[in-house]
Amino acid sequence: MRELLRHPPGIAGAVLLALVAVAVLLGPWLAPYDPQAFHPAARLQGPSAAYWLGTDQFGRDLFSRLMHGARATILFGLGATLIGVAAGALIGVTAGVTGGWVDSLIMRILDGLLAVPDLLFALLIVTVLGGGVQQAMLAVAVAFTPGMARIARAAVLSIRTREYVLAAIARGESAAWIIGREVLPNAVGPIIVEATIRVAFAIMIGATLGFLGLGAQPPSTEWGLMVAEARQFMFRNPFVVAVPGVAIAIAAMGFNLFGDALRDILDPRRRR
Amino acid sequence: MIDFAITRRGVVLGLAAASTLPRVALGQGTPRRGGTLKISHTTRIATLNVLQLSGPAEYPAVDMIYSGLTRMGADLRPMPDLAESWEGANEARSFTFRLRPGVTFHDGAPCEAEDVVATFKGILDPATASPARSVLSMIADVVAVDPLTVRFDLNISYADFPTSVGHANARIVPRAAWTRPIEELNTQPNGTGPFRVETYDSARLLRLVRNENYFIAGQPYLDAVEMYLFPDLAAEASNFLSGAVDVMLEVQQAEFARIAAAPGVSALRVPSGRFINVVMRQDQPPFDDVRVRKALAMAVDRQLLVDIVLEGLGRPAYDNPIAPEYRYQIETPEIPYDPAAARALLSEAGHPDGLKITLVASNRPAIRGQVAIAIKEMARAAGFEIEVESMPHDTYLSNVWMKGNFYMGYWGMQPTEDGAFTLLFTSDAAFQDTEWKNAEFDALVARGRSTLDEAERAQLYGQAQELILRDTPYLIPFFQDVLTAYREGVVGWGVHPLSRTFYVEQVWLDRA
Amino acid sequence: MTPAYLLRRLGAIVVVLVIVSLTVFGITMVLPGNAAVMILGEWATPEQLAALEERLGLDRPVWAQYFDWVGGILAGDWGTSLRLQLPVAQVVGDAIANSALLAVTALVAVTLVAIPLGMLAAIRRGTGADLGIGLVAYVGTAMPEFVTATLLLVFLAGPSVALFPAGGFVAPGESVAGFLAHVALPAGTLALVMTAHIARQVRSEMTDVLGSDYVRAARLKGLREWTVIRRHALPNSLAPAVAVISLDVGYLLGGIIVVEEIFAWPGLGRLLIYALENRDLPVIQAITLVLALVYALSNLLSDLVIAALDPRVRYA
Amino acid sequence: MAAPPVLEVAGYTLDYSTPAGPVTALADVGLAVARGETLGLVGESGSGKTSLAWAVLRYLPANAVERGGSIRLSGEELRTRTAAEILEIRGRRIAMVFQDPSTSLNPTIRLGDQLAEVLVRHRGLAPAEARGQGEALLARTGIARPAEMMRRFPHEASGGEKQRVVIATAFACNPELILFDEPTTALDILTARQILDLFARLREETGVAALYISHDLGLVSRIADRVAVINGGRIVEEGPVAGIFRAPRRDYTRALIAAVPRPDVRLAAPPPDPGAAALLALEGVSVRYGGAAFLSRLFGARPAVVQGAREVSLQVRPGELLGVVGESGSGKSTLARVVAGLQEFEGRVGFRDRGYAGRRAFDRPYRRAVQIVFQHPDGSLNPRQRVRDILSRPLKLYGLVPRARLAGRIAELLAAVRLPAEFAGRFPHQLSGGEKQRVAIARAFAAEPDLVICDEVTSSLDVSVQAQVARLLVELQARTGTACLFITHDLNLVRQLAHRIAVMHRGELVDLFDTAEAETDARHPYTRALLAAVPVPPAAAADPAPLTGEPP
Repeated sequence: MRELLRHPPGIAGAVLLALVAVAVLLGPWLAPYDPQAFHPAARLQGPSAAYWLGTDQFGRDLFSRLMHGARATILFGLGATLIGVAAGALIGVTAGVTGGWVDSLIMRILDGLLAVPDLLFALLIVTVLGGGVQQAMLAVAVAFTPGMARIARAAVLSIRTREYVLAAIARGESAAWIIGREVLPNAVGPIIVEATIRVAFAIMIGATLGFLGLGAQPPSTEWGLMVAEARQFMFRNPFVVAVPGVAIAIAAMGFNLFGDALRDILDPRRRR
Repeated sequence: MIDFAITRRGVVLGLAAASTLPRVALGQGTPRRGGTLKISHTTRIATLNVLQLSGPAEYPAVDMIYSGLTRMGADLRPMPDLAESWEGANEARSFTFRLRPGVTFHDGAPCEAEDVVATFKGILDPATASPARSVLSMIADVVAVDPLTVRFDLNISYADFPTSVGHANARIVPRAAWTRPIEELNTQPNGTGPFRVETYDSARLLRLVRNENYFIAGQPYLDAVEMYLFPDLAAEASNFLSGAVDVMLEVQQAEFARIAAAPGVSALRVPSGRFINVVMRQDQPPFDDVRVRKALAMAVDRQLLVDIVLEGLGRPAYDNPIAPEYRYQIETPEIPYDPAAARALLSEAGHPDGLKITLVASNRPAIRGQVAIAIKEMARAAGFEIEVESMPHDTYLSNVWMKGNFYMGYWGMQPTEDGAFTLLFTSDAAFQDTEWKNAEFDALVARGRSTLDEAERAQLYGQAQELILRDTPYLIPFFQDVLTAYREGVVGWGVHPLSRTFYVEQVWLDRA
Repeated sequence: MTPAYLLRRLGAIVVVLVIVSLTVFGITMVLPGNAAVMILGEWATPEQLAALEERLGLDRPVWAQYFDWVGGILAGDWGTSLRLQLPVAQVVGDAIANSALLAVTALVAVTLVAIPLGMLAAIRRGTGADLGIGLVAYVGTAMPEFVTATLLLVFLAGPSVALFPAGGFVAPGESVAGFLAHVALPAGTLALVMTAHIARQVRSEMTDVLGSDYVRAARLKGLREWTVIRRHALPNSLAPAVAVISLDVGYLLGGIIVVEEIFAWPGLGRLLIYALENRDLPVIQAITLVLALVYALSNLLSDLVIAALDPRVRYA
Repeated sequence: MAAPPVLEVAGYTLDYSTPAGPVTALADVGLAVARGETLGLVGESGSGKTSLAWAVLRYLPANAVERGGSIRLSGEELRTRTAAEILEIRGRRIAMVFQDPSTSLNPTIRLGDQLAEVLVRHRGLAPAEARGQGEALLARTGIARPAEMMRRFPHEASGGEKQRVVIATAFACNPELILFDEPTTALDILTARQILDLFARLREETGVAALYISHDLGLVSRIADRVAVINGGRIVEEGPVAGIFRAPRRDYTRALIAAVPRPDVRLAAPPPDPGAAALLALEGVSVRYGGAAFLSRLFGARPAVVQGAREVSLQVRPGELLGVVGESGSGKSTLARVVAGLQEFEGRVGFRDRGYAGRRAFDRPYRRAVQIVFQHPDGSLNPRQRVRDILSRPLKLYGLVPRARLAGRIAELLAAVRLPAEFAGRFPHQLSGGEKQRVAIARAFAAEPDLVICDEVTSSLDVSVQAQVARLLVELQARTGTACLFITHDLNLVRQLAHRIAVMHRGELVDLFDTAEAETDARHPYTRALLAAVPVPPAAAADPAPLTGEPP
């Protein structure tokens, strides 16, 4: 953590994430208005003292909507990634540890699934599940699973040949102990790095699904949906698109920068 | 003046003067020949099979390619098309249509009574899956009296039959089409309309060129019409404003003011009976109690809805499906926004602490969700705690539509009162989704459709509307205008409240 | 590179496609609603639905539909689009060609822009140029395509500017200038995100290469910096760049979905959305298979290119 | 007036600025190399020896701060030269030979082009001409078919061939000064020896001045005229080779000399009872690597089988230290993996009175009795476990110590490897390389084994640490009576420690002998070649005859 603060992109990432975290944790209390309340007299206004970031087509306060939407947006990304990582790690570690034909079979299937682009995969699944936030989250998680499984497997394989693991094998340790105590604690590094960066992707895919009408649904304040709903009005008040658009970019950038910094710090080869 | 003066003779007659066809917005000056009209639209022209299609952009396409026996005019009266004239007999149980002589299909084959008979028989075959079938189900038989005369025998008296045969899906296809797989019509339409297909790429472009043999001499004026698909609304508007196309088939409310204000552009607003309806299922609580429905009706600020959802481009409606554009609309009392009274009524109906309920909306078109959200906000003051659940259209269609107890419907305008009533309100309505079934209402509608006397009809349909207003089967907050836009130099472009007929053959380009 | 190796790789691609076909078919089989409902929309009656379902073959058992489908594909018959009532091969074929034009343009643009930018950033490491490129790269990767596309639409195709058409498609055969004007914004949107990503990767690879022993050795031979970069650093960072680009093809194939929708580009992505909305299963299946095949082939191609660039890599 | 020295460094001080403040890399360094002379610069890692090379080449990182002093090339001050002038000097007047030819050559450029480009750059030759010259230069370095070598890529040449190309490149422009940065450490024993001979010959022929940087005092003593010992950025001692060895003036130098393994200084534990039954007996042990995955086979890939070990038979007696030597790829580590139960094998491993026919046959008692210590101190300890956890694991696993005595036993183990007891609470990254290796050794001995396998345990360590670890090992062995399979490439070290030595070559056991009989005629020719190739410090053994050609 201390190293992170000596890493300029890491600091930038941490600052952006801190902003996002404040919105997620305190958003509803920071919002001056009910995010759904109409103000018919103040439609599509620019920023003002009353409406800090302006208002949308119904005169809803953009800042309040942004604050309330942070949870839906960020938790979507975190949730989807978490599920995807958990499932992927389980599959990947199983493949990496088991080896042999199980590994071959799992890897072939993963190769197949990886050949389908993430967004397309998520689209297919979300259409099966029916649109909606939970469905979209699950879809993104499923779409992430093969990639995460591969990374988890690679991490396990690289650790499996480390000498301390060999020492444990030579010592006659049980498989469970070797996996649980020697391999996994050291494999989490790359998995966490990848997961952090994937949160950014998840947020963006979630926003895209919202844009396509398959993710969050009105009147949700999810940021991607805010952009999608507001696109018609962007010529009348650019803030309706810019505010949630920038918010998405900030969140995604925060996770990207933070993840890259984590990678640099965890990877001794990239250290100075 | 809208009247059918001919009822005195007990028959309904059409007029045969093509040159006197009323225009939605007739241009000035002498029509000039030539030029290509470019139209942009947002929904795909997935098929050109006139018997089956139902897409908003498909209607103008087939209106240019095909002709029907009659064609809807701006005043909701059937206009002669392939039929020069018609007359009803036997208390409107039999109609005889006289065809124009010498009309040919685009492939050169003559268009005669046999083609008409084959077309209508095909539509009545369930295998064809034509949306026109339910509208024409009163047909008992159709016979070719001679090559230019067709007679329809009906099961019931049906005064509006000349309107019914003008249904957008009931255009005449050649009899030869039925001897081949009917799918050929999807991509190779063969009609008698003013334009014929030159290029058809459903992903991008439909290009139509002038039918030199069109039965109205001198028309169409345009050499060609091109319809461009722009799935993204924002891109479509930008494209139109940049001058790349001449006509934007449909303009979104959100864009209307901006487009209207743009230089060199005219935006057109046509009042229509198109409406959003809140479906309240009445065979189960809470909407089995009319007071709950009335309370909700009072809890909606209709003018505000028109202002913020329609951007003012519509008119408040007060739960009467019959818009002023129909012939027999009765005086409909305004329902003022009165949350206090609504709350009281709700309380009286057994919900003193308010009512918590989920309102479902599909995301296509977006206006469904917008109205739902607005209603939620407005009705809160009246004690309605509404949760809005929006969902993708397909999910809505398979899970909610015709099944749910509280959801957003969206309907286009119908050509006749009978069409509107039998669509949603009669006990055997095609989309009876409220379980509001009223024998008295059914009887009134049945009598109305067989009644030729104008005043008597007006009275019957008036009573039917009174029943609707009494029971509020649906909450109908507003009528939505039909919006379109065209560039300077396009003369004669207009849209119809039903958005089914477009009269593009009369459009011409006034530019150097 | 031996023929046996190529054969093996192609064999692996077949395995991948079988897995994809099973997955996609499984997914499409459990899609809610069906094409008949979507085609007839809200104006359908139950008997119309039943008639249409029968006509579309949707009432047959799942396994029969799968084997019909696979058998058909092997025989060159991809089935008929439920919604468009056209042969899938024709519908998808047209779309593939259009998407390929868009994707290739975007890829070429990315290659021409991202690689030099990444290298510049690596060479001028720590300078303003590096920081600027890095910042743009981070912002670029943090914007969903629909936001980028919207911004481009507003700023470059809005009525006041109208530098480019706001969407649409002109085949290069009709007019090269028209094609370029229409492809600029969609390809630019795709390229922006990819450029950001690839420039970052190239910078990182190039930085590694510039810090390598052999580059140091080259410098200590007294070679001029430009020679060092051109002869020693550049070729070695190209191979990883190619690998990154090929991975990004996967992204690109996803990106076209949104971009084509926004810019009215008649390609696979828009067809896919249309097919998904309308439950047009044969089209969904075909598009997914095609995209998977393209992705797999692009990986193979990139391996071949890398082998050509790097003498160490020899596949047997 | 005498010509100035080719290289003269005087009062040179260099700092690196770091976030934690400046760190001094070189302090008041002064040295000189005359024409035709070789100066050996000896120091351990971090001593500043490489920084000096970069300073001479004017190739300093951005955070380097020169605090003063001068660096002169044939009397010209280099520090004041512009970047453009330095470019003209590098490669032409000062050349460098790097440690590892496999990384210092560009993998994507043909060897000939990499050699020729320096001629094109500095001698202004046309490329074709330069290639012709390059061939001649390669021929001079003893490459048999230079024209063919010119066309090869680095990965198509052996390590020795690549280093010859690097050397030919360095000599290409007849420089005044060549810097050698450990040019043989990455090479095998025999190859290294040939490269050293080549260096000696070329120096004779060209009269170039050379600064030879190495951590290996023994090696430097053989090739340098004078030696400078650097420690902590300072030259602690400088003088002629013989003088430094005979009469080192500084403690540091003395320690360094003492740490150089010398076969005549025996460190071995008491010899085992020659009549005792074998503790470990390998009988016809073979290992094959490779084999294609199922799917690859399906699509026609032929399994590429590599022989890791072929029919190896040998025995280790209780308390014995058996050295196993060989070059990389000889199969010595494969052997270690077999005995440690990490590698599937064919044949039979006998241990005490039991026989094991495969990896999976090894049981818990065997695994306890046979422990392994690995080469890399960084890799052999789990970075997420404290020393306490690492050491307690074997104790718990084999139930050697009651739970209540765990802490005490860990302290004992730490004491046995001369580490303070408080190290128990540390994580591996808080330890130095030598300390980590001690922990690894302690972990092995914690199991109270009968046999410890040491796989190159000293080769990643600095010289002085190497010696300490080796001594510690022998001491523990003597104390516990544990046998040891000691795998190394360092012949001098193994001759100090081992009772018997096994020599492996290309997967086969070619020789096995008592250490005392190392230099008798009964040795296998390969053994003799290896022994001949190893510099034995200092001039204790007669300078062996140079070898020519590639190893057999």
